[in-house]
Amino acid sequence: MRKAKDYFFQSLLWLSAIITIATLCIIVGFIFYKGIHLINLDFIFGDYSPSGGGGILPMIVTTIYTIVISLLIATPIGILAAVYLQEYAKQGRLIRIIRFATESLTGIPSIIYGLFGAVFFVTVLKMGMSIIAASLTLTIIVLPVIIRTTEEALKTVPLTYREGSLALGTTKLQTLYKVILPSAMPGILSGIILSIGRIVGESAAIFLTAGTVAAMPENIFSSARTLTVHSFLVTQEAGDIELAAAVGIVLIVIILILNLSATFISKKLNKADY
Amino acid sequence: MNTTKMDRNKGNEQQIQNKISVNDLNLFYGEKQALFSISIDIREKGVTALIGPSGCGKSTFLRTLNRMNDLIDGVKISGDIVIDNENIYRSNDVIKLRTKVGMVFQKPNLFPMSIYDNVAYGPRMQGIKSKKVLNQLVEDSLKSAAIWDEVKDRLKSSALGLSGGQQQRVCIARAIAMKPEVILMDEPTSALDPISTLKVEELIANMKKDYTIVIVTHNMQQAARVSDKTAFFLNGEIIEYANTETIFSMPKDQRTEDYVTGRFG
Amino acid sequence: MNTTKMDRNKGNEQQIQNKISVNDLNLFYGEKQALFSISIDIREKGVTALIGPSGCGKSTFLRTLNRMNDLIDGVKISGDIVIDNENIYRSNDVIKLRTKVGMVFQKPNLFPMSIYDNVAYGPRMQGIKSKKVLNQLVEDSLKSAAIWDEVKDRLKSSALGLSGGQQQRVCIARAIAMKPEVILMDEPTSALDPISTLKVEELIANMKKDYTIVIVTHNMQQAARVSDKTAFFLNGEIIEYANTETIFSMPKDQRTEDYVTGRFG
Amino acid sequence: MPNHSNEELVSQIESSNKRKYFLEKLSEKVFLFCSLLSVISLLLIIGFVFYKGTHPFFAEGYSFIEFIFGLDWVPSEDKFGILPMIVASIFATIGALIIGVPIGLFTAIFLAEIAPKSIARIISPAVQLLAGIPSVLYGVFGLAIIVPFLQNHLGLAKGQSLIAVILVLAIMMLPTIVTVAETSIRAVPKTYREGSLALGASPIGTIFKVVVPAAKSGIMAAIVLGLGRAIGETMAVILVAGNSLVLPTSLTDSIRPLTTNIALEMGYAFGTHQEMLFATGIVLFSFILILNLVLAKIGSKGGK
Amino acid sequence: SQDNTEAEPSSGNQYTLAISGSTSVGPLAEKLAEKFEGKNAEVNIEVNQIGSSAGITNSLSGVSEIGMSSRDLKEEEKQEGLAETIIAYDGIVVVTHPTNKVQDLTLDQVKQIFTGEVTNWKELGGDDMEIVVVSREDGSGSRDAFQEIVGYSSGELIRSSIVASGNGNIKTTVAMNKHAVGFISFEYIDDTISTVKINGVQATAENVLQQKYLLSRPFLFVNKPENLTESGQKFIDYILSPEGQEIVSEAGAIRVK
Ligand SMILES: Nc1ncnc2c1ncn2[C@@H]1O[C@H](COP(=O)(O)OP(=O)(O)OP(=O)(O)O)[C@@H](O)[C@H]1O
Ligand SMILES: Nc1ncnc2c1ncn2[C@@H]1O[C@H](COP(=O)(O)OP(=O)(O)OP(=O)(O)O)[C@@H](O)[C@H]1O
Ligand SMILES: [Mg+2]
Ligand SMILES: [Mg+2]
Repeated sequence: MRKAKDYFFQSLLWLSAIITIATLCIIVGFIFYKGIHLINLDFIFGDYSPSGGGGILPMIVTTIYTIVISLLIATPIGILAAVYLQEYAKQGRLIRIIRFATESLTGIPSIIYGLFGAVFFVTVLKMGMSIIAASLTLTIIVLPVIIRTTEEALKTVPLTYREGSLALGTTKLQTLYKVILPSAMPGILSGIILSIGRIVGESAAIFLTAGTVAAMPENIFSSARTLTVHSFLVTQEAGDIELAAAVGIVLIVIILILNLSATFISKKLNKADY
Repeated sequence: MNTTKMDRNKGNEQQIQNKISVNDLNLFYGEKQALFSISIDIREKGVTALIGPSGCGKSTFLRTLNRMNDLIDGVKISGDIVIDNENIYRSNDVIKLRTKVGMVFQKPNLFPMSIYDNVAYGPRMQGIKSKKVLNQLVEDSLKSAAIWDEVKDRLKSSALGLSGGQQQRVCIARAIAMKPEVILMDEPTSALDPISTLKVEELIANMKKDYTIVIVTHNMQQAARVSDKTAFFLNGEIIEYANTETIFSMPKDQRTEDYVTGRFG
Repeated sequence: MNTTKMDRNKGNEQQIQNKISVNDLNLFYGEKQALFSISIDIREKGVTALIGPSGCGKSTFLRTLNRMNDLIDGVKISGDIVIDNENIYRSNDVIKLRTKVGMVFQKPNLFPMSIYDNVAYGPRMQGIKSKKVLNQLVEDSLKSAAIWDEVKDRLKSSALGLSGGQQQRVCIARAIAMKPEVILMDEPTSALDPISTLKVEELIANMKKDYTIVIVTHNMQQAARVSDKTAFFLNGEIIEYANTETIFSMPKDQRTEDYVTGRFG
Repeated sequence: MPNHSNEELVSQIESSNKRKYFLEKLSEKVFLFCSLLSVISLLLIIGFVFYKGTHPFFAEGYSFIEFIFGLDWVPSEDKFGILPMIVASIFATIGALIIGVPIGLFTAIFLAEIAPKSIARIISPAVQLLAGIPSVLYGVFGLAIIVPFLQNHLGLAKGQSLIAVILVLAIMMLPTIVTVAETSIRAVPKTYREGSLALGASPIGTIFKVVVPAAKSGIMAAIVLGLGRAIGETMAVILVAGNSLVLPTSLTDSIRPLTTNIALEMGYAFGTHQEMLFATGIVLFSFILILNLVLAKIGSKGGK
Repeated sequence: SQDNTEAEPSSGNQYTLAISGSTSVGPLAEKLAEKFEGKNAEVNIEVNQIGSSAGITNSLSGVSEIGMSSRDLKEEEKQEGLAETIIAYDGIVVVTHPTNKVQDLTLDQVKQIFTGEVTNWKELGGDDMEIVVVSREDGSGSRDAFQEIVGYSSGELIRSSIVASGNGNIKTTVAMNKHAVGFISFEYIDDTISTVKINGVQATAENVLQQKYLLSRPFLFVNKPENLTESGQKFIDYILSPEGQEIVSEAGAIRVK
């Protein structure tokens, strides 16, 4: 009887895992099946042409721009904010407010971020539709992710490291950048990986702030089109699912490369541990 | 110094200079009082052992001496702790205090860096950059900690690859590299195997001619072996403080006797 | 039983029945051997203490007795452990084994549930549903663990709100509720304060008429106080196994003597 | 060791301490400012949405009650009622939770507790990778696979429906739920497992009776984050929802959730219509807050 | 506008002409821009497809010099001083699944379909199956134009209609559903869907120009006159030139003249 129940739940676990894995395989399979025949060097490295036949290099470049700029801004701010919450702040009203704010920010739909960015960064701050306006909007979107994951990572740094360092007559600041942050790095990196996913996958917030200009961006004040926006547009206007899927393949590869390198870096940093 | 605590400090008659004077120290974790009117003089150069059952406040007291309790939210302290004629809770220079009063913890807590970087960590943070000075300092400290020979060929490899006992001695070297005057040790051997324990005990015996050492230990034999004076803590109070032989052979207080003969804990 | 280990089991002459017979047990963590040819007979009803310095394999050995080592990857075992004439590593019914051989850990590890649910956990997992039976079982177990009076009014509140000593006694109650025949205890009082320790020791003294108890302890006094027989472990071997008085008053082996007199650890 | 030969060192130390304390104070201020930035952003966003979204009710005489309970949404005829969308959002969210949460949690349990290490090491990162796939592609997948599948196998005239939305959202929630829940299940102290197994409980019994309850708060976080993804999702939903303006009464009705309403029309909206879309945003925002509060309640109750 | 003109390059510095708005006009504008840039290296045109209203807003606020709209300007917008230029017409075609037998509808039948008076293809001479109506989103230029010509209002649109954003989504939806009927721009016609004659007239550019085919709408460029730079004017002129109009019809839209 007990065994039967165990058996039942065990099967349930296997079944769920199989469903999850199968679904995910089907989706990736679908994307590759639909798009792989469009992938070639011209497609990836060619310049875009509205009259057809061109590549998606401008979108790849724009996507990389947005990732780099958003992370350059969000990572330091997010990490420092987490440091404050975790290492400095005493529990109290202020902390509760900050926590509440970060948590609420996670739940806001990206279209609302987009609308906000379109008014605040694009119009009020006069950035115009530009990579920088989109990146700032994305910064707000990924900030909570980085703050939360960094906080979790800081929590796992043993108290003994802090004590050991402070007992040697160092300041908190020194302890922080010499001991605490390096040991929290793997966790922080995983937060960055999640953020990359979020940035790369975002469309609504980007096309309202960076626009959809399908040309190689000259600088960060240019209006431009990311890969995801591109796949969104070709789906919406041209109904070209194959092209959207091909763009999706490129995105998957980019994410894969970024994730692998982040994991690699975190392994490298972790080596110090052993 | 203070006259109020003379009754307890019978062991003090030898007129050795006092390094640390604690007077009427009370400590609260939030609402809960953990130390009750602690008064004790700790002599310069030599080993003072703190013994007592678990939770009696030994660690708490030890950590007041280099203000490590500052890290804990809601700790309130009253009373005076004077080290070298300076009231450490009046001054705001914790960094200076902690530079002077080093600490070794129960579990070896080396940083995930190389052995060299661990030992050089403190001095570097004080702004010492010269390679030569650092090299010398690291070597001297590791030698003093009786670990130089075992690690001299692997200074650049990770400190976490060492055995527990070796790590603990590197911790001591790390503390020594700061050229402290006082070294606090909180159960420094409780995580170590017997052989490492012996090595660390020998080291303490050697160090006591240069440093003022205060050591917390659960191990009565260890207290007997390494210390000159012993304080017995119970429920946040010092029950008895005297020469180590006295405490172990003819304690004044029944509770001390119960404890050292193993009726407790 | 086995003749090969008679040399060590001198204390066994009294012809008390053996509950557990271990013969030539070797255990490896991956490549590293942690237990070397352990042979020992453990008598029914009574307390057997395992002592020895840290890392000598006491916990590892204890955990072979209810196959808790199965949880660790890469553990390899050779040799026989026979409990009640059944070779426990031949049978595949670990659940039955663990029902019969209960365990209490170093740190109280109550689940984050109410006190009642903690104690009723095991029986419920065995399929006992009747409220009445469970109520009775919980009450009996808590009474046997000498904690009933302290918790009877708060059975439904979280077990994690109890003090360490209370938690440990609830852990014992939880083990008792399974009506085991053997209870393994791995340093059950090392996380407790002296008063709680005393209570748990009293409890063990009371329980030994009904249960076969095997206890690991770092505390020599405790071993002396509670156990009938004592095994001294060193580096994964049993150096000496005899009546407790013998071990503490006239050990045969020099290393045992060094250890029990506190020259080690 | 000599303490005396170091006067030079000591004075060096003392002079640098002042600078250190100053830096210490300064850095704390900087860190505080960084953490306040998220509060500032939230205030700006809320302020912005509310400023735009409340205007029609305060300045143009629209009734908030009619807005919430109205059945008609015809912007060109000045009719702004979002009840069908509220109901659609609630149904879609609950449905996605009912399907996505158990599958996600069971998968997380499987990966953390049952799967051989070698398998988990491959699958976990793969699942994480999927969190990064743009939602448009999930939508395209839904439109090209799920919608026709429903049409063909349920004999529907149109596959764009509540059930299609639920399926797509459930799939999109999976990576988040699996990743976060797996981490928290792995973090449950080993002592709980040992305690349970030592009582003769089976591994499966141990998982469901001890490990999962102990991981409750992390699991709740997983659900909340997954939920955020489900509610906040627009691009995928637009493609499979059908976006019809009917009060949904069955799983096969096509629906228009609040988010899609905003995303669908914002590009063309101006004036009052646009403000009403912001008002929709306010409703959505309150919806999320309420859900988070409810989940937090459930979580803290269960955690006891 | 003077300042803007001064900012224009004589020294090889490129001037960026910002255009934003309708996603329907966008692809056409991109193609025109590509050709125009080929001829005028000193101008760099940015085309952002973000929706008609957003484009109009941008041209009002000055974020973009020119806005693109696939719908007529509202009164309020005209009052703010926006000037409009029709750069092309866009034919709208009713599309069905390729297997659908119904090939010809009257304007009235179209109205009956979209208002839900007729709900089965059988009533229109097709197979016995439910009609699934697919419409664009409220506010969309195509939808506005379509409704105005067919003669029903948004309020009359059958409630259960699928609303799809963009021509592409309508096309994909109709192509995958044999019950479906929708409307898209001429440029997006391909063999995944079948087109329906209206009152017996085929949906072709000629028929629109000759005003035989009724479903069409203008593509607009709008701007604040004071914001229009020399480059902007040049681009508009280029589009209206025979060469520009050639590109317009190549792209599948309908020339203005
Ligand atoms: N951070 C804290 N917050 C609240 N109470 C604390 C804290 N740290 C210690 N205590 C309490 O203060 C008392 C003294 O603790 P302390 O750690 O000093 O004991 P100890 O003598 O070092 O014990 P052990 O031998 O177990 O290390 C104990 O009752 C303990 O529970
Ligand atoms: N999971 C494991 N993997 C590898 N080695 C292990 C593992 N657990 C224990 N060991 C090693 O096995 C040896 C015996 O360990 P064990 O925990 O049995 O010692 P112990 O006598 O219980 O020590 P203590 O008194 O510190 O609890 C030690 O050298 C230890 O490092
Ligand atoms: Mg302590
Ligand atoms: Mg052990």
